[in-house]
Amino acid sequence: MTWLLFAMAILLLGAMAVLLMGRPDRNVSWLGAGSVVIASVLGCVPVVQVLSGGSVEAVRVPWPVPFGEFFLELDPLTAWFLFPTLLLSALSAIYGVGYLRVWQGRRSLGPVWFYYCLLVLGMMLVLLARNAVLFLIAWELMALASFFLVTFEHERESVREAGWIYFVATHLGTAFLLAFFLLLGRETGSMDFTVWAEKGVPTSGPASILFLLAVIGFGTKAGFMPLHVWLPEAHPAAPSHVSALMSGVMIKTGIYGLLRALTFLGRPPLWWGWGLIAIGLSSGVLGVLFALAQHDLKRLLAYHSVENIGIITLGLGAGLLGVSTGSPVLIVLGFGGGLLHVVNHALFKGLLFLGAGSVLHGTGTREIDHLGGLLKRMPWTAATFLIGAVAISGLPPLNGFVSEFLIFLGAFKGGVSTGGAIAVPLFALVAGLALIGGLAVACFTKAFGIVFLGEPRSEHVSRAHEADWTMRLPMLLLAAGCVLIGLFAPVVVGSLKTVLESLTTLPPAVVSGNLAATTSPLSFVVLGAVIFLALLTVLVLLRRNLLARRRVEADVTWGCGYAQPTARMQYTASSFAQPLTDLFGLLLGTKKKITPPRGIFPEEATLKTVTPDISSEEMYRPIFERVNEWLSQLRWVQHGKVQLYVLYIAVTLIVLLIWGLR
Amino acid sequence: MMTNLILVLVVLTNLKLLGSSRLGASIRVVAAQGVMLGLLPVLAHVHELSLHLAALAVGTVALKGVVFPWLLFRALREAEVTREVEPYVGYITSILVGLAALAASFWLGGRLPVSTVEPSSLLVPSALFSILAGLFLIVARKRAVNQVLGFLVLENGIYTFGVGIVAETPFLVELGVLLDAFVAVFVMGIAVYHINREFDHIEVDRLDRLKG
Amino acid sequence: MKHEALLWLLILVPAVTGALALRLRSARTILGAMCAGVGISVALGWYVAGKVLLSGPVSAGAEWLYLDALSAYNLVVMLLIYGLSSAYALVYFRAELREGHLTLKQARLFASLWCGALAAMTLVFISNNLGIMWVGIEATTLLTGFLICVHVTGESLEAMWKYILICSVGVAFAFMGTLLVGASAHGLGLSAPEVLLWTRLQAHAGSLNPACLKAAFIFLLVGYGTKAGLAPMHNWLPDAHSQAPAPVSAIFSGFMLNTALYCVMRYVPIVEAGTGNTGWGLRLLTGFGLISILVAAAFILFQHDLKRLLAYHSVEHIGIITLGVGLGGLGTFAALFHTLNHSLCKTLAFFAAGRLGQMFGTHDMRKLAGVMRVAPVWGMGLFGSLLALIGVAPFALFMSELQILKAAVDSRAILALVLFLFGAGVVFVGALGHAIPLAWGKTASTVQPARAGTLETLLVVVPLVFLLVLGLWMPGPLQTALNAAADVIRHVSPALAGSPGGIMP
Amino acid sequence: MNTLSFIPLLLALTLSPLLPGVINRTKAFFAGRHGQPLLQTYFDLWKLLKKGAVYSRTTTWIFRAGPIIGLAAALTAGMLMPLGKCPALLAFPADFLLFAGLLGLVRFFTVVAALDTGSSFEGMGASREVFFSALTEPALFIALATLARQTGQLSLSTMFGSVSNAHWLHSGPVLGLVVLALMIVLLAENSRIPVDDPNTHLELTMIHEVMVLDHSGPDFAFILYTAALKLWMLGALVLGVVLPFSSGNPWLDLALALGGMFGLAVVIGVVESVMARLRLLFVPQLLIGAGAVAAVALILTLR
Repeated sequence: MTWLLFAMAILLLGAMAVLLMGRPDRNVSWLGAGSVVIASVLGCVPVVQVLSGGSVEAVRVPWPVPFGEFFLELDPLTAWFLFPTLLLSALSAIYGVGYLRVWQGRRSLGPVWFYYCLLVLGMMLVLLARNAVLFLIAWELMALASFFLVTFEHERESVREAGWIYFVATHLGTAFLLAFFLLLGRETGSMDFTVWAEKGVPTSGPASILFLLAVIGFGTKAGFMPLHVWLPEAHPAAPSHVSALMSGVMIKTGIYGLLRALTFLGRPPLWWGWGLIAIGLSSGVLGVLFALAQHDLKRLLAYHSVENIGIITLGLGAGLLGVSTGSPVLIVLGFGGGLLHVVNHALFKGLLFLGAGSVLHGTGTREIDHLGGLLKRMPWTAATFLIGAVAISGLPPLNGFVSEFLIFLGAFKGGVSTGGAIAVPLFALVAGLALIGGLAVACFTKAFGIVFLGEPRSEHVSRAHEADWTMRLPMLLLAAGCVLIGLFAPVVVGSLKTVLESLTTLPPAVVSGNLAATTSPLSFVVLGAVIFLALLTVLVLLRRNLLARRRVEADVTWGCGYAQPTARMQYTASSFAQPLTDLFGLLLGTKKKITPPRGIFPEEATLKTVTPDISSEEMYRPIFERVNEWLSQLRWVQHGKVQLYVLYIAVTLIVLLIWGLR
Repeated sequence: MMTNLILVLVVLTNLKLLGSSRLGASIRVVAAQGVMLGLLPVLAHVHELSLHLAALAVGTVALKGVVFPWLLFRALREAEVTREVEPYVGYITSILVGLAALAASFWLGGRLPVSTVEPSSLLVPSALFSILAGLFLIVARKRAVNQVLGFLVLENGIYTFGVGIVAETPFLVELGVLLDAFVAVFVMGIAVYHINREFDHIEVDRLDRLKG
Repeated sequence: MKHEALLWLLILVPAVTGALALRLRSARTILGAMCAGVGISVALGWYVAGKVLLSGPVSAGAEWLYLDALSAYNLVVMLLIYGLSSAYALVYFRAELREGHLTLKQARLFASLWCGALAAMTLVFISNNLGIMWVGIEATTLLTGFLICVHVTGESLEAMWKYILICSVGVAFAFMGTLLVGASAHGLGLSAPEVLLWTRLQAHAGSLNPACLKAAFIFLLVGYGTKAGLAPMHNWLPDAHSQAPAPVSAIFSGFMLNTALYCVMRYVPIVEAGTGNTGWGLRLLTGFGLISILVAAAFILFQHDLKRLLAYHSVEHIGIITLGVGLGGLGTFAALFHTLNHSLCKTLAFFAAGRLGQMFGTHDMRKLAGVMRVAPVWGMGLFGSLLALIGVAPFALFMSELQILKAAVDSRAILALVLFLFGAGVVFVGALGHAIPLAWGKTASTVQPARAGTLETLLVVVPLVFLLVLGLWMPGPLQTALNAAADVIRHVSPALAGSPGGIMP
Repeated sequence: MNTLSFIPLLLALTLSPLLPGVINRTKAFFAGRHGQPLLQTYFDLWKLLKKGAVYSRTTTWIFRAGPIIGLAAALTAGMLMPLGKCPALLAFPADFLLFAGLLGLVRFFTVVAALDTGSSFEGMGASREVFFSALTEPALFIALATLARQTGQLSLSTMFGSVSNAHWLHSGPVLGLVVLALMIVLLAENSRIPVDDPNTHLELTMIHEVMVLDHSGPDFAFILYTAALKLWMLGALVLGVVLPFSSGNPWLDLALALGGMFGLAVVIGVVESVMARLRLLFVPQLLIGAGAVAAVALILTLR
């Protein structure tokens, strides 16, 4: 734990230092990034220690704040979430050095790095805190820091708007958490997580209310479907390395919180599992559908975060069903799959956001339909982005496939043997996950294909240049991570053992038994992957030999006889996704603005599509408007006539007198 | 005996105020009311008449009977107004409301178990009635002067209550109260004067620029 | 004996300074003298209050003057605010002198009234006699009345008129209540000088006449509540706050409201004991608190004038404090803590609003935008204080509100919890919507950036740091002080004494 | 794994190009033509492997990688697919997940390779490909789920191994529905009529064919072979459900399975001869229908 305390101290010092240092920005960046990297390295030591079965003593320091205690503990669950957090924080920090260079001189970079360090610190504290007050403070610190990071480019109206939405969403979420923690505190007479975990809530107690509060509160941060509105706003607005951090790990603190909360709430009734699966399905399917309809690259990725949170939630839901029916298979595979996907998503979503960042950095636009042919100009970014895309589509041999494999396997194993009440949701999960997979492939073939392949669609591309090494290195490492987890799946899954033991109350033997039942097929999967790669090399060589002695020419793309194909003729992101968006048009409510070609020699024809977020349009806007109207009724109270003001006082007095003396 | 007589008179003066539109008349009525109330403590404790009671009576009469009217008349002269412009509530209605308020104050007075020094069933109700009447004046009239008057009536009501019930109210407190009342009216007078000079009218309902 | 002298001095020093101010010849010297006088009384007051908080109540003048933990705590906060505001007044009026907006006459008026108000408020805190306490409040009202229109304009006059009229009426009710309290003590054989002494009444609280006491409390709550700005008696407040010069607004919402609320708190234990500890009075307080929060929320949502926005924030926070007291137990503790936090935060906000208003020449938030660029220091002050006001951690206000919420949950007042969270949520949505453009919006080209001097920077940084520190760390002394003060309100009745509000066991 | 389990792979590798031939001959027979030789696909492959290649200047390494990755994935998938009662080379719980994943990989790279050319036609084909496959995926999984539920097995080999007459007798309709769903999946995945018409040459209507317009030489050979393998494997998938009975002798079973496979090819041929290609608008309905059919089957098993 001393390591972690050191890490946090370094973060704090780094934050202060960058704030005080001011110019020159170059050194500021290095100072900020450096402190984050060092902190992460230090932090990883105990994390690895715990994940490999060791244990780290907790820190309990009295903290003179009512009901507060500076109580940090590193149990396997925390460690599991802390690892990707530290990793991605460090990599994004390195990336940030290069990414922020554009602003040097135009803007003091001190604050950015200050808030970046605070954000990392906040996330660490959230994961480590074992006292409700400390947790809440850390939670709010995290929100505040990320708010200031999101509003980095606050000259832009849209960014300010996004900042507002983000902060409002996260704060309203916190309101539910306040209720959650305080109610728990009342039920148990303590604000101490360990006490809560031991005592739990008597089933007579308001367990279900607490569950709902936790789902709403933490779900807002995680981005469950109806509560996700802030993601597609905040992620595009934030600087890309921050988007990577937020989408990669910050939203996972919501998942962490939900898991933590579940450990307090005792044996769950069946409907909790159903609820989580329902949430997972809606988030997953709708998330990927909305992503499909976007043509802003970062917005698209943001919606994919919603989708992946959905997948994780599906895992948790399956696990929860397992808990309430006492089926270890479901528990291990469900929670295991969910947890593994947390890490995987951190890797490939981080990677993809960094890639999107380099594209933005190089071309100055996030509009997919203005890009194209970038692969030639930014080969590294393209290659890594491709790996990320394959991984997030859940295709072998990369890591995305592994976690989804676990969840699928769990669902199948559970569904084959159990009764309808369990089997139905599980098979719904299977179908949904399959659909999600198919749509994800559609979405990322689009994203990668339109952005990096084909011919440039606008002059933005001509300016494009490959990112410098500070930006390439993190992407390469993350891509490597995706491949490695794919190839060493059994090992990684094995390392879930300690986590699952601490999370669930299952005896170690059961956990390891069920994990073994998973790792054996996984080893086959890996075998398959190896064979695949072997065949790949063989075929490459074969092709080389075949073509070696023959004529290989280059020409224009075959336009089916059309002599002058132009870049404008290419398929765009919108047209690529059009069949699917039309099919699901009812859900998406895509708005089209068309000027169709007219006459024999049409001058111009345009198509403009916007897909506003359904829940913010259909749900929040109406609610806010209703509340507005309702409250604005009160405004006549303050009409400026002093006589009536006095009248209020008189009436209040008389009414109270009559009430009091009746 | 005398007490009751005075109290009845107070009630009647209140009703008169509710009914009258001429500001000058209202000021005189309030002055009269002030004088009567000034005498009230003396009459209430004829037997143990003490120095501080006497002093208090003198002070009260001087203030409520002389100084306040003078201040208000000055304000009137500044503003060159003599009558209330059409009020929110007409005079007949006002009197009816007044009677209702009287009933209400009797009810409340009944519920309020205070043992008066000089037992009089009228004391508490009439005090409450003055308070309500004062409030009503403030709410229902438009001229600033009328609001000052309303405030004075309200003060009178509380004063009635004070002298009638807590005979032992420390002298210092009484003094402070009187002083405050004086300053209040003084301040209001100045305010009226300023308002008149700034807007050349003293109709409060037209002071509604600040809202929302 | 020594304390007696000090207590008297507490009132005399500002009074004398005020009188002196009327004699001086130049505006600068006047302001200087004013600050000196305030400084002295701050020193005195803190010394005495410290003594009290460490070693029990002191009384003087045949018990007419009395200082216990509750009043001492309030006195400390009040003097802190007054000190800051006086320093700020220098900054603020120096700017006005430069533009020649401030005549000698106005300066004299301001200084004397400023000191007079200080004397009056001090009187409120140190008087044991409820009548004198009332006199103090009334005096405050009348003295501050003129402060609103140091610059005589149509609006300021209108605001002053409303303020004077409404508050006089309200305070008159408060006096009625005071009398009724006295009446309820009838037949306890208390002699004339004793009958309105808080200590005496509190000693006999159990045997007071309940019906009388209830009526009394209603009158007091409505009366002092008017002065404290509880809805629906708050209507004077936005006008007065928006029209008064910034230092005055700071004092108004920084501590004058709390002074009135303090008077109500004084009566809470008596009433509770008198009505048999049924929580009758507390329910009233809770109700007023919640109504104030909701009403304020509605108006914050649609506000365009910065100072009015802040005024409505005051209504909200006074409501929160009242709610806390109404919840009792931990709530009382938290409410007192919140008093300090809110006062600090709100004064800072008004400081910033005032200076920025001078720079932009308006308080209309549709024109007043992008302050972070124009004036980084004051901009930070405004944005920071606004964030703190809407309950963003790790500022201290988050902490106190958290404890009040806890009090609500622990006493199973779920409705209060829900309404509070709803109100706070609306406030957050609305106020943040104002704050972001304020901080970063598009600035009109006419405004030229202004550098902030050391004093100004200090005036911004000190409160902010203070709030941050208090949010993350509550010093032991403060905690004991708060507990002592809270116990004054709640110790009488076991029904009130909830969890100690100390560190968790 | 015994030597026997290599057989399905070997058969797939060697005989899969025969299937298109069989289909074409059937169609030719219906059309009353003589038709192309049975081994046409082999000839094509041979010819293409000997040719050089023409690449568009637009294209990048992705375009060249597409066919290779596709073939590699298809070959790997071949190891997972049993033939009738004869287990696959690699059989493990939920191996069908890997199988589906690999097919997905094939699709992914076919599509990006198509987009690499920047041709609007290929873009269109790619768009339709992902569109339809996104819809077939759930159908496939629900069908497999039903099978798993029916047989209580989680590996393709064991599933097919344990499908018996008893199953057909006991819950024939369920299996029938599953077969139907899988059949539609097969037709869609291999872009046959009624979803797509492999031998039309009107680009606007094509899906798979149009995606590979620019490929030539060995690359195209790889693609053809991949397609043939895909057809074979999905055929085997259907076959596994259809063939319930196992004589004790594995070789006999294999022969039977082979017969079945070519029978299936004939059936496909018949379907292609008697049906017209659906309008693109109706394809989604067909595929969702397949999903619905599978779902019905699942519900029937669950009740």
